[in-house]
Amino acid sequence: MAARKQQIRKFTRPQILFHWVYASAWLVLVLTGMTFLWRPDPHSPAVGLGAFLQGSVGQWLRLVHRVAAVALMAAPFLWLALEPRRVLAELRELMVIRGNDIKYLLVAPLHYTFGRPPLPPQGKYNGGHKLNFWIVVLTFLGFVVSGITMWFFRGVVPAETFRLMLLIHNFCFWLGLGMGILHIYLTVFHPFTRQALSAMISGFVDLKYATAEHAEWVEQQLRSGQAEVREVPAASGGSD
Amino acid sequence: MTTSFWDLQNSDVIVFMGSNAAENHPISMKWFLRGKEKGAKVIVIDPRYTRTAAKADIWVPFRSGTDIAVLGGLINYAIQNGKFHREYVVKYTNAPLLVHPDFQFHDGLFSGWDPEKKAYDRSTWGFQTGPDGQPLRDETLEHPQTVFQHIKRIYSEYTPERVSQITGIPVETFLKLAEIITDTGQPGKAAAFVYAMGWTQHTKGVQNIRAATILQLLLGNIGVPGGGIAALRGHANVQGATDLAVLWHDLPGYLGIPNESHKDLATYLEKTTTKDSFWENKPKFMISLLKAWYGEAARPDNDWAFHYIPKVDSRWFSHYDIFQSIYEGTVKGLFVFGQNPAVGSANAGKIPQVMKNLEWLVVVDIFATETADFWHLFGNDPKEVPTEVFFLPAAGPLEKEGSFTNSHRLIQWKHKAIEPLGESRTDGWYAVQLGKRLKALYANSTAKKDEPIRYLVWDYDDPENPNDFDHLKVLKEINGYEVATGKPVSGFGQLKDDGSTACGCWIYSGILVEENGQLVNKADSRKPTPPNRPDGWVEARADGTTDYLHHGWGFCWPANRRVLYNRASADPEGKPWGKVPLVWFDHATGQWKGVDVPDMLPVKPGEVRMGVRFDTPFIMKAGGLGGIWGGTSLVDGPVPVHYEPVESPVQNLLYRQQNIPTARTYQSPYDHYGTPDKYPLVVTTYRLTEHLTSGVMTRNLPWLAEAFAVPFVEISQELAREKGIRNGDLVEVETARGRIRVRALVTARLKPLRLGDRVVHEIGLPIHWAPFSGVAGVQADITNTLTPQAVDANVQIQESKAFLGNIRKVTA
Amino acid sequence: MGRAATWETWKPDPGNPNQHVAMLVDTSECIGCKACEVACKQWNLNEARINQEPGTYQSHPHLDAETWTLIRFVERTNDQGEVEWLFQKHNCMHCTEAGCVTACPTDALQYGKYGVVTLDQEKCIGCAYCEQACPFDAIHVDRNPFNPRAQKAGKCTLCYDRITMGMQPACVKTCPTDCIKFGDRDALIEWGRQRVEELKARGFKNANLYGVDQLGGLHELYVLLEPPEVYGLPANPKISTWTKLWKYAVQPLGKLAVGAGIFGLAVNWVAARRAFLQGEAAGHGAGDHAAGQP
Amino acid sequence: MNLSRRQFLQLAGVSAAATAATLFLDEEPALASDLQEIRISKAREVPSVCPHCSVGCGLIAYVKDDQLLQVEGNPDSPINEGSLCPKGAATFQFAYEALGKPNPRRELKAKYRAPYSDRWEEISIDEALDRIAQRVKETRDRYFIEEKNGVTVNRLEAIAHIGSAVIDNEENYLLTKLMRSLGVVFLEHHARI
Repeated sequence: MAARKQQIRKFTRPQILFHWVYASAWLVLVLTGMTFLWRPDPHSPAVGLGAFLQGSVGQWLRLVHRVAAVALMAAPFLWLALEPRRVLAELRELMVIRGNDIKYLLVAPLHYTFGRPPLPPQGKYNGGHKLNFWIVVLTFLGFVVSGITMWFFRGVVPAETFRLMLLIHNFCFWLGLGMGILHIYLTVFHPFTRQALSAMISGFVDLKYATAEHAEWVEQQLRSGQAEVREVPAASGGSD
Repeated sequence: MTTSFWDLQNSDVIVFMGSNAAENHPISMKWFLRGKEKGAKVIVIDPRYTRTAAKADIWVPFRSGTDIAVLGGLINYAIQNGKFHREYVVKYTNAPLLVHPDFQFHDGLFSGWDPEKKAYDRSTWGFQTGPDGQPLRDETLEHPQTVFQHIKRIYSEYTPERVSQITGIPVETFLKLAEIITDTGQPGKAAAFVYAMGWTQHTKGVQNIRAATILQLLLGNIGVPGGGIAALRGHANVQGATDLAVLWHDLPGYLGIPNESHKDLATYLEKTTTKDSFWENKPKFMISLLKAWYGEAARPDNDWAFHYIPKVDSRWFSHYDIFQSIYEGTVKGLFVFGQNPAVGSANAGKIPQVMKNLEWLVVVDIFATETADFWHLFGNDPKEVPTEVFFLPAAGPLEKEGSFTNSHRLIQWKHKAIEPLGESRTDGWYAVQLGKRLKALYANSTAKKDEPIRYLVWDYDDPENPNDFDHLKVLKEINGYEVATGKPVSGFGQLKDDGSTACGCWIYSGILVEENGQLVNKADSRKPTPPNRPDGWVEARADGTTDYLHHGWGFCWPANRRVLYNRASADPEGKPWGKVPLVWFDHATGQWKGVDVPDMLPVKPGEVRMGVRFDTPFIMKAGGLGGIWGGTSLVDGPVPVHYEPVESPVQNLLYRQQNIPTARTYQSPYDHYGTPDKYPLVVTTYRLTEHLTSGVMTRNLPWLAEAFAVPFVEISQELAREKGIRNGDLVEVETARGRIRVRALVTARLKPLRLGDRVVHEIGLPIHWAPFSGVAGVQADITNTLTPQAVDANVQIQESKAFLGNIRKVTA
Repeated sequence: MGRAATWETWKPDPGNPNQHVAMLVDTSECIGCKACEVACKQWNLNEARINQEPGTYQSHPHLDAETWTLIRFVERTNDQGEVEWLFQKHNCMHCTEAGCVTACPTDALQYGKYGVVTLDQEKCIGCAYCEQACPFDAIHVDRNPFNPRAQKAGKCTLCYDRITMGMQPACVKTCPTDCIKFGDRDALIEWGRQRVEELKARGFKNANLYGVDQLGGLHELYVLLEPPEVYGLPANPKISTWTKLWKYAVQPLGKLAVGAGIFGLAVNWVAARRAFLQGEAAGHGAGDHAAGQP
Repeated sequence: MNLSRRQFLQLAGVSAAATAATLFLDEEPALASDLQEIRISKAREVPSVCPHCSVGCGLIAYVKDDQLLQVEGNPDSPINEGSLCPKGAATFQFAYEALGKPNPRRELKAKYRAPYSDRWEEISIDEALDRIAQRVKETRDRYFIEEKNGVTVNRLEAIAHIGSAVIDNEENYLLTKLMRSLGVVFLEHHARI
């Protein structure tokens, strides 16, 4: 009979839904926000992507940016509405910064390049996850405050305030973009952590990987009986 | 204008009264400011602090309609303090002449007033003449019947205190003003008065200008560099249209329309020629005109076709009489070329109502106008309007060639830049086509009354372009030509009274001449004098060598002379008075020379030729003398005296006679005149930089509609407080004739006027807006619905500068 | 009082790299006629924007994307109780240190030749950051999405095209009283200083020359009759520190960091892939490459 | 492939340069206006005079193959030396609202309104002129006053002419000549208002 392997649930459906809504809104916002990169080719007439920004099309782009912004702001409340208790539990998990997390962050750059030295034991969310969480939250607040001001209170607030908001928005952009690229790289490309992607697709991750990466979490889940384990054919990439 | 813009750089004092150059003639401000930079004092006497006042040294607010009180006060100040140019006054004006013994002036009326006819018998206004027919004179100016003593007595009542009570100018301001202006009453100093509609739009408009004439003649400021009375004419070619007599009372070249008392040409010439002046040449000008108009029919045996020209009777046929006659049913058909009377006329509400009586109407214009669409506007129900209306599209300004005459008589040629848009044609083409069709319709009529049309010289087709007419051929006719050869004459000196020459307008003669076989259009000459200053313009120089009047640019009538009566810039012996010479007599060669074309004939001292003397400059006036005394030339008085406007808030403090007796008002269901109890505020109307009269030529241009889009009424802060009006509020302005709604512009540039113990408020409105014409968003009520049709007896211009109204905030 | 420095019309001189032009407005001679507003629209063929507020002679409340110069009317009573009507021709000041150039993300706004701040409308994406960064409110973007020309910033170009052909700017040529002068900046500063002394001698005690050293020196100079604030001009305008931080710190560093970051990850992928395979070769399964045991 | 430290640094340097080049280096801005020709460079300069107030400022209309490009003051005119007021500076828009876009408010065709009708109808210019001439003759023949108490007056009080101070001398001269020949005495223009 074909070889089988065990997987453990890491994320619930609402949580997955929230993640992908937020992520897609974030991506659209980044693309429509990076207008400075796609300036039209000064020599050729307005063609290509530059043309896309010319004339009234440029205004539609701005409209898309605002629609995505609303989606981004709504996503967390969507998840909160679906499973409030779970949200609070996850937040507690992510908010707590322990010694291991700091040690993890110091070791991670070398570990994820050369495989050595080993990582300290990690809970459900390792130092990297927590760092990503905090940057997402901080940039979220920065974007919302500065974005709303720039959007609705342009001429209302003093020009100096508007310019500060612009700076904040821009700073959060670079910070968020940097973190986003790292996050995407680790979950999609990096050989060590690539398998974790299934967690955000099916909600399950290979038990062997989880035990190695998040020993404390697996052990605590099994001990408390909350763990939800299933068996799948060994070949499958963990997707249902 | 008797002078030119270029000459105002030489002024010591420039007085803007009845005009607002910065807003209505902005480029002329370039020259006024150049005069100011060279040291001239600029004074603005205007009820409002205008953009001109913003550049002035002194702003003197005063009550609209009291100009003669101010000028009378200045005349009185000049005489009482001996601040007048005695030699100029004695030698160059009619001050020393003795007035008719029976002349008298009492309590506001001159001798000869006939209350029934509401007109003067002017026989007592002339001069006493001696046995040799020459007027008697007393050069000491002491004789009680001299003109000088008469005006001294009449204006003695215009004391600074009395002037202040009438006009609202504080006494010390008036004295400061008078001191500066009368200081120019000496050789070598000159003040220029600059006026426009602010003086002419009154029931005593011409007398306003006469008051300035007396003052300027006393100060010796006429004909001298930097002097003169500059009339800033309103429109691009109003001077040209006036010269070519699109006026009921005139013929081209100011010859005057004949009336029923002139049964033939000889009588007409006898009665209308000013003796002892250059006008003695009038027969040559008149016969040349008749020759130009009626060709071979103008023969001695046909009294030179003089009777072809319509004769008027004692009635007026002016602008407001047209609409009164339409109302009374006399006028059946109306032509309107390039004007919008439904917006530009006073009491504008009356116009579209009376026009319903018209059988037919022809409008020729560039844009749609309220006048052309009257039949469905202003509450008119098309189903009740019988008028047949034709609208013909006119070519725009850059779409035709031709000439304009500017404010100082300079004729400049315009070249055609682009073809007329769509099917539009030039106004002249329509005239030519209409004339051809009428000649065809009357071709085989034998009636005598149709001869003027049959014999009319009328072939102006342009061989190369059927859609235009031959502009140069018309100019040649205006210039004058020898009938036999068709060769243009070189000037009016060549015109004959034997029918051998034809000339459409003698004062323009010399504009199109033949030089070595070539026709040269002087109006098209464009050789200005190169600048002689680092900042790029031409300064008059004391050595009299610089042609700062640019004789190489365009053609100035008459004879390319730029300053009229410039002989007056030199003393009786011909030596220039001013610090800058204009004209002088070269005793060596016995010739007159000058920076400008001398306004003289080559006469030796003591010699008289064609009424022109060596030592008197005003060659178009009897005896060559300046008219301090108006004599019989005007219908409402030999001397201007103060009367209140037809609608005035106060009684006339000087005389029992409240208004000028000769003013005319009109009677119809649409004519009403207000009283101070119901309408306590003085209202004045004016123009802005950004628009022109009815606004059709500017509100249809988006860049100008944008430059000034929202009409307003200017009110003082004090009046605003009284009426609870805030800046920008919607208010209603009402007069006896109508009411309009407009936005309030509350400003410190208008001040309440203290007349003795009373306070009078003045408000002002621009006249450019209308409900139908123009770019979308720039329509509004017509200001002229407020103005009265009360007109001046000499020139029939309406009193829209000073009337009565009221204002209230719109609360509903 | 003619065109002063402009009479000997200024010519671009390729040989002289640091030529600096300027436009000087002598407000003591300005009659507020708005000829410059119309001439600017005529030369640039800008559309009319009817937008006048009631209760003023001023044609627009502020400049806009199609209105690149504007006469601002200031009505006041001075301390001697006399009425004053001041006119100020307002448009882009072509600053040496320009807020708009600092704030423009696509470098559509540049420091062009002769000190002119040039705006290349092709590169403009209509984000209007410049609008917020300009201390003189002299550059605007039209928000009307239906007008293809609208999403561009618009401001006075000092007639960059005309002056490079040796011509005068349209407003300078049309000014009826020659109070707008154009030419070499130093010559005009000198002329302006003399003019201020002249006006002071004539009784205008508050006359002053504005624009000589604001923001490193404006290329739009003004002979004013009253202190700058009376005309609504900032006495010493500054570029916002936030905008400078944005331009010279956050944007470049952000670009650098993300650029380097992406490169870093590329290198990391190569190394990690090799480490991963070795781990596998030496028994390090994907699961247990993390040497740490529970 | 053991990546030594030196190889590692080389690889890092090369990629950094490549990434930077794409992201934020810009070339020297080539502005459209550095070119050698502007809109009016090869245009025909037609001298004219401003149609608004009476100062008589000289105009230059720049035209290239019958297309109006620009209207400015005429620097040679000693009156305005190339300057124009706001009205003069807007003369371009009498014909064109924008380049090549005629002013839509210009009347380009003849119009006719029949008695009691509530709208304009199209009419050819020739037909309009024929009917106008007809109406003039009818009115003249019916109301003409040839004589009054023994004096030939040749007066027609039934037709009035309101002329314009904005049309040329030649045109005003023709209208005065024509109207006077018909006997018109109600003859006026802007000078009266």
